[in-house]
Amino acid sequence: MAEQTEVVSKRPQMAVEIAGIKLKNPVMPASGTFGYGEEYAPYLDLNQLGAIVTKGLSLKPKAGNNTPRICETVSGMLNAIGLQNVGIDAFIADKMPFLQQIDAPVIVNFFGNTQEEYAEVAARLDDLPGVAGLEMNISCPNVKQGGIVFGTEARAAQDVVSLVRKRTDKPLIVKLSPNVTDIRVLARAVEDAGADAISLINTLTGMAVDVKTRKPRLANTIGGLSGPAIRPVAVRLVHQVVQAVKLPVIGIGGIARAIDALEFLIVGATAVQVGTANFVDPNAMQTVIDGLEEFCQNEGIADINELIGSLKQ
Amino acid sequence: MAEQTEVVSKRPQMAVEIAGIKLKNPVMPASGTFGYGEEYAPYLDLNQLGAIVTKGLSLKPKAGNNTPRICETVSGMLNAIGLQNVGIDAFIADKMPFLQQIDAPVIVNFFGNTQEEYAEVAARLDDLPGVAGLEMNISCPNVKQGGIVFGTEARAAQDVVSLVRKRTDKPLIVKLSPNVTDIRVLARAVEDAGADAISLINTLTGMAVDVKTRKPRLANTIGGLSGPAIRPVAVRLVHQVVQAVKLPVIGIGGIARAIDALEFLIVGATAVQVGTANFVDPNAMQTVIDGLEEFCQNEGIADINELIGSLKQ
Amino acid sequence: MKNHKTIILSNQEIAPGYYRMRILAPEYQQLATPGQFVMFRVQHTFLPLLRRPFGIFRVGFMPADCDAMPEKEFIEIIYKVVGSGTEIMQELHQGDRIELLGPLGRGFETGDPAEEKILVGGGIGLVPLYMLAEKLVQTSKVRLLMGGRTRDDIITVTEFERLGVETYVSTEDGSLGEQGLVTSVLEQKLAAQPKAAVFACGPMPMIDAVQKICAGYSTSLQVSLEALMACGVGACLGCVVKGAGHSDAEPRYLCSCKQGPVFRAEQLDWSRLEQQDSVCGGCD
Amino acid sequence: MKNHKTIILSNQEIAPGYYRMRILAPEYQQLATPGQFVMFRVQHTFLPLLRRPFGIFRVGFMPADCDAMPEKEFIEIIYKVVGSGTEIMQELHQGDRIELLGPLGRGFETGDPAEEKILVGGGIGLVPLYMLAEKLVQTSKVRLLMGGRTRDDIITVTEFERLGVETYVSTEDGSLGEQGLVTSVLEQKLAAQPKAAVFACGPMPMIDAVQKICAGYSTSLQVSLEALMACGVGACLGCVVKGAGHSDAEPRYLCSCKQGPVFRAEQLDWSRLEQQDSVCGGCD
Ligand SMILES: Cc1cc2nc3c(=O)[nH]c(=O)nc-3n(C[C@H](O)[C@H](O)[C@H](O)COP(=O)(O)OP(=O)(O)OC[C@H]3O[C@@H](n4cnc5c(N)ncnc54)[C@H](O)[C@@H]3O)c2cc1C
Ligand SMILES: Cc1cc2nc3c(=O)[nH]c(=O)nc-3n(C[C@H](O)[C@H](O)[C@H](O)COP(=O)(O)OP(=O)(O)OC[C@H]3O[C@@H](n4cnc5c(N)ncnc54)[C@H](O)[C@@H]3O)c2cc1C
Ligand SMILES: Cc1cc2nc3c(=O)[nH]c(=O)nc-3n(C[C@H](O)[C@H](O)[C@H](O)COP(=O)(O)O)c2cc1C
Ligand SMILES: Cc1cc2nc3c(=O)[nH]c(=O)nc-3n(C[C@H](O)[C@H](O)[C@H](O)COP(=O)(O)O)c2cc1C
Ligand code: FES
Ligand code: FES
Repeated sequence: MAEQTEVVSKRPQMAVEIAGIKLKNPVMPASGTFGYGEEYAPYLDLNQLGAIVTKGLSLKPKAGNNTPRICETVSGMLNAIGLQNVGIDAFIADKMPFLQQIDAPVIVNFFGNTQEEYAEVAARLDDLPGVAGLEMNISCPNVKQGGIVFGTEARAAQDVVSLVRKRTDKPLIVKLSPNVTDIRVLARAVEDAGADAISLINTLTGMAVDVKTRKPRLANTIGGLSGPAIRPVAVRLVHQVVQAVKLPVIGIGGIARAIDALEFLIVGATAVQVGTANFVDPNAMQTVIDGLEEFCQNEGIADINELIGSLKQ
Repeated sequence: MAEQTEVVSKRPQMAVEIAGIKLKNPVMPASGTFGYGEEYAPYLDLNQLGAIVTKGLSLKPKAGNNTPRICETVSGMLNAIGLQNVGIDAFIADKMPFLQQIDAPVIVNFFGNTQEEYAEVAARLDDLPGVAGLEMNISCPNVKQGGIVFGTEARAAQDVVSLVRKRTDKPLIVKLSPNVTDIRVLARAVEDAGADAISLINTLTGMAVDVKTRKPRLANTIGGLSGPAIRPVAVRLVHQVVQAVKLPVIGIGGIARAIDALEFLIVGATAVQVGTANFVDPNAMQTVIDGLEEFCQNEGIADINELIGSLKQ
Repeated sequence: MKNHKTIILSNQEIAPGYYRMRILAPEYQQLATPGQFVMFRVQHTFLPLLRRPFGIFRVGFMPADCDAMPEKEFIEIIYKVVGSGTEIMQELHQGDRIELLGPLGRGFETGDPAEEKILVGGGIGLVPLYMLAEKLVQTSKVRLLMGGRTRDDIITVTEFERLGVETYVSTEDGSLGEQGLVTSVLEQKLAAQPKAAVFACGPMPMIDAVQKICAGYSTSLQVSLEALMACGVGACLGCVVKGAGHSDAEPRYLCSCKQGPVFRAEQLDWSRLEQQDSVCGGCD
Repeated sequence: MKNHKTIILSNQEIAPGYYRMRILAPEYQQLATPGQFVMFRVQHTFLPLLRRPFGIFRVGFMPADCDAMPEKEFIEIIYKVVGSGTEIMQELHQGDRIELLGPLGRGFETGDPAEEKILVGGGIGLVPLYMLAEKLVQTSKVRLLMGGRTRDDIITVTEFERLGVETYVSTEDGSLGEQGLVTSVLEQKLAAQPKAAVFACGPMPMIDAVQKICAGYSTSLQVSLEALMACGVGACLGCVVKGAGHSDAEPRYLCSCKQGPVFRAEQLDWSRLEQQDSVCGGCD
């Protein structure tokens, strides 16, 4: 009994490390669902998060798509925001000062429409103080190669990641698209190109129709599906990538509760991102963090790292 | 007023035709969710259906996977039944006599582990009376080619469909897997190989973990995600295929209500299949059929074919 | 076998975490046999998506009352709150509309009236045994061996007693009846009277132990199994269990929903049944 | 700006399809300003997934009562049942636990007290105008022009009257007040008194017509817009509207949830705002 009491009362070690970035716990927001952090500051203690991940950033400000841009689906949502963002100059001037005050590593998500744009943003971020790491979103159409998406073609993915790798010494996380036949091929390509970690999944491509007007519900016709509905697909892809590469993996997709995050950790993700759930509950990440700690305590797990990759067959 | 009353009281024309098969209405079950029809006979008048689609059939009886084989997810379910079926001999002896009495076309879904097996089943079904058409499930691993899935590689898909085409004169519907980078490439490959129609989507590959036992929830680890959760992905893929090929398309994925079916018809599907929803409500297909008729009536649509492909941009 | 769109007549907590729900169910008096089950649709939305299977505890009717309400046929189910579906069920009220598919599956065979009948229930596994007891007491001596973790898991035993069933209660923590497992009670009874017929329902480890004991005395045994179910009607093949003589080369799967949930012990492959323990708690 | 886990105090149908819900809401009396809104979480599950935005109709408090219950600060919302979320909301009861994010957004600017104030409400668009009226009547003459399709869409007008607001009702079918559109009433009033300040909330075609009329008389106008929202706090960028001077080359998007929902007419690009009419009804 004495022993059990001890196990229960001792707080588990929750810190993890990914690509050299030290996180208090494995929970961070997914890019584009948490703005630049400050939007959620009234609801959540940002210092408690494993990290902060910012909205996708490009070299120039980006307008984004026409409205409607979002649409609810069964236990999920479609979005076609179109990567609207303030551009790197305004980011540095207006957003970084707030982020630099937060006691959590800041990971900047970025993208480009050409290889050069990707490389350029990475270079600009490379010597920016307060940036702990970069997350490179390769789910963007390559305007030079006729619109094929960087992240769906191994060769294109490898090339663009290699180029970025040359321009930054910051930890480089590459974020994969799930809309591919074999995710392992993509994962290996970005590993070979010098990525330090992989995050997945970005949204599943989807569409919805307003049957009264017979128009697509999104102005852009097609959008990205996110939320609890997609979680089983995300868990499967993370499972496959963990087995295919040596890099650490960040699991994303439909996480809203601690048991959701645990699925990803158990299949081998070192950390997780919470996306759409932030909209449903601005306190979702704190709930996930608390739940993970409680789970470890109840199961007698002293260090959350013991859980990572602990899947039994 | 007189005119409006007339429009409202006249019953819309609900029949559609797909690959030469005449359907009373565009609604049929999805393979594997309706057994061999007789399981649902106590709950539903089978004669009211557009068609009946049977559980995937192989040359020899197939054992299927270990249990657990199913698992509920958020607004969806995973299954790894493993294509358990009675095999073609027992199908002909035990299942066809019942099906032959039904006043609705019978479409037999089938598969093989090798090209030859596919061709063999097709040939056996070719001269079976009471079979209106064949639906060929190409989401199976090709045992000869090291397990790559026929339906994820255009070359393999084209080869196996070509071979089957030579062995049957029955209308041949090829059912596509959604787990590919570009569905249009696959759709064109099976069109070139001589398919008469395309149906999609089969299930999305997914996985779930029991965080207490740390085991996958399915004995097979990985399974197929179906149900309302996946509908936006299915609508998007059907939309893309309709634009890529000239063949008629059958839309499948998360359909439970008339408004769900309408999304698929509006993007261009000629007919739809209802899968997981049959488990939720054994009367789901009747509800969809009635709802489609009511919709046409309310919107003043005299013939449901007017709806097909009527998407506005 | 119908899908009734019907209403809840009452829904009450009868022990901590155990609820008894009465549902308007026309035709069940005529159709339902002991050991059958229903598929209960919890909500009209898609969360939870699948119906939940529950054994039929009892079929009955309320006589026409002074409010000039007509006679009402009903069934009762008893459920334990374990997950997302039953959590919602406990909040349902009289008058709430629900859907009920049933009665489904194959129930118990009553067998030779001369034989003594021993019912073995573990926790919520007691449920399908009540209707069976109602039938068996008409012709045979019936004993109920009821086990649970604590006294909170011992439900409706007095109702069995009212039928004239001799009941034996055991709990793992000794908080009610004898301390220990229900299987030790069975062992004693069979040592005295091996010519009984045993009917068991409960958690898989209990069922497994019961089978070993009955096999030792060559006592006839029927068990009611819980398998994960999507359709309940034999269409999805999600609920299969391995039948006697099953091998990977020559698989013999039995459908729990249609060929079961009650099986004669001889029908099953007991060497592999332990795996059934992996009845998964669902993802959400 | 807080996320309150709170309870419903009452929820009543006030006209066919219109409900008034009172929610325990500490701190709102101090924080909320006219024109702000809340994001209401309908269920604890993921169906519906997103929160629903509703204007704050009124902030108040119930005095401590004889049961020794403490003083309760509350807000009231008024909602029309239109889809999956509001269908569930109409079934909620006193005591049900819900979550409330708010108060959110930028509300109305009250402007010069000397000016006459004209509030234009279309159907449920009336809601955010009540708190505004409460404030404006303290210093200015206030008129309410209220329009709806039928008399069922004319709600809470007497409550405005009780504040001392002069009200004019028009319905499209003439079932209450004048027959016609609320905008023709506005036209008359402005012809007589163009120096008023107009505040409008309602369906997009109404807002659009109001803008044209006000522009004609150079009358100052503030409008409250409805946009699809996921987060309500400026993070998702789902709710944007096109600002004045917007072009594809130089886009000027404004966030409805943070920079709105109330905008001064000059802030917006009216040539493109018609598109906002495509507020999508959601997929389920
Ligand atoms: C034939 C049969 C009769 C049953 N009779 C009763 C009864 O009389 N009283 C009672 O309390 N329970 C009974 N059960 C078990 C009951 O079905 C589950 O407890 C219930 O489905 C749990 O639902 P949940 O949503 O609360 O749990 P969750 O864990 O959220 O359920 C998730 C999924 O797993 C399934 N599931 C979870 N536990 C079980 C289980 N033990 N057996 C089968 N499926 C499960 C659910 O149906 C659902 O599909 C019976 C099961 C079967 C197969
Ligand atoms: C700032 C603001 C204030 C509002 N105030 C009120 C109010 O006081 N009273 C009231 O009845 N309604 C108000 N609305 C509209 C209200 O939000 C919708 O009627 C409601 O969300 C519909 O939800 P549903 O689930 O019933 O409909 P569904 O059609 O099922 O909703 C599906 C999705 O579309 C969104 N949606 C549907 N209609 C609208 C709409 N008109 N505006 C914005 N989003 C919509 C929903 O939020 C949800 O995300 C307001 C909207 C906004 C943006
Ligand atoms: C509104 C919205 C905006 C998003 N913007 C971005 C983005 O800018 N960059 C990016 O890499 N991913 C973006 N995503 C994808 C998310 O980061 C995440 O990968 C995805 O939503 C799946 O996680 P979830 O199911 O938890 O939401 C966005 C998602 C949503 C819903
Ligand atoms: C339990 C189950 C068994 C299935 N078996 C088959 C099968 O044998 N052959 C096949 O082509 N598809 C099979 N499917 C896939 C369905 O036919 C359908 O494509 C998929 O479930 C998506 O539709 P839904 O969301 O309406 O269920 C099966 C699906 C389920 C859920
Ligand atoms: S539950 Fe579907 S076959 Fe038994
Ligand atoms: S609703 Fe998310 S930014 Fe406005």
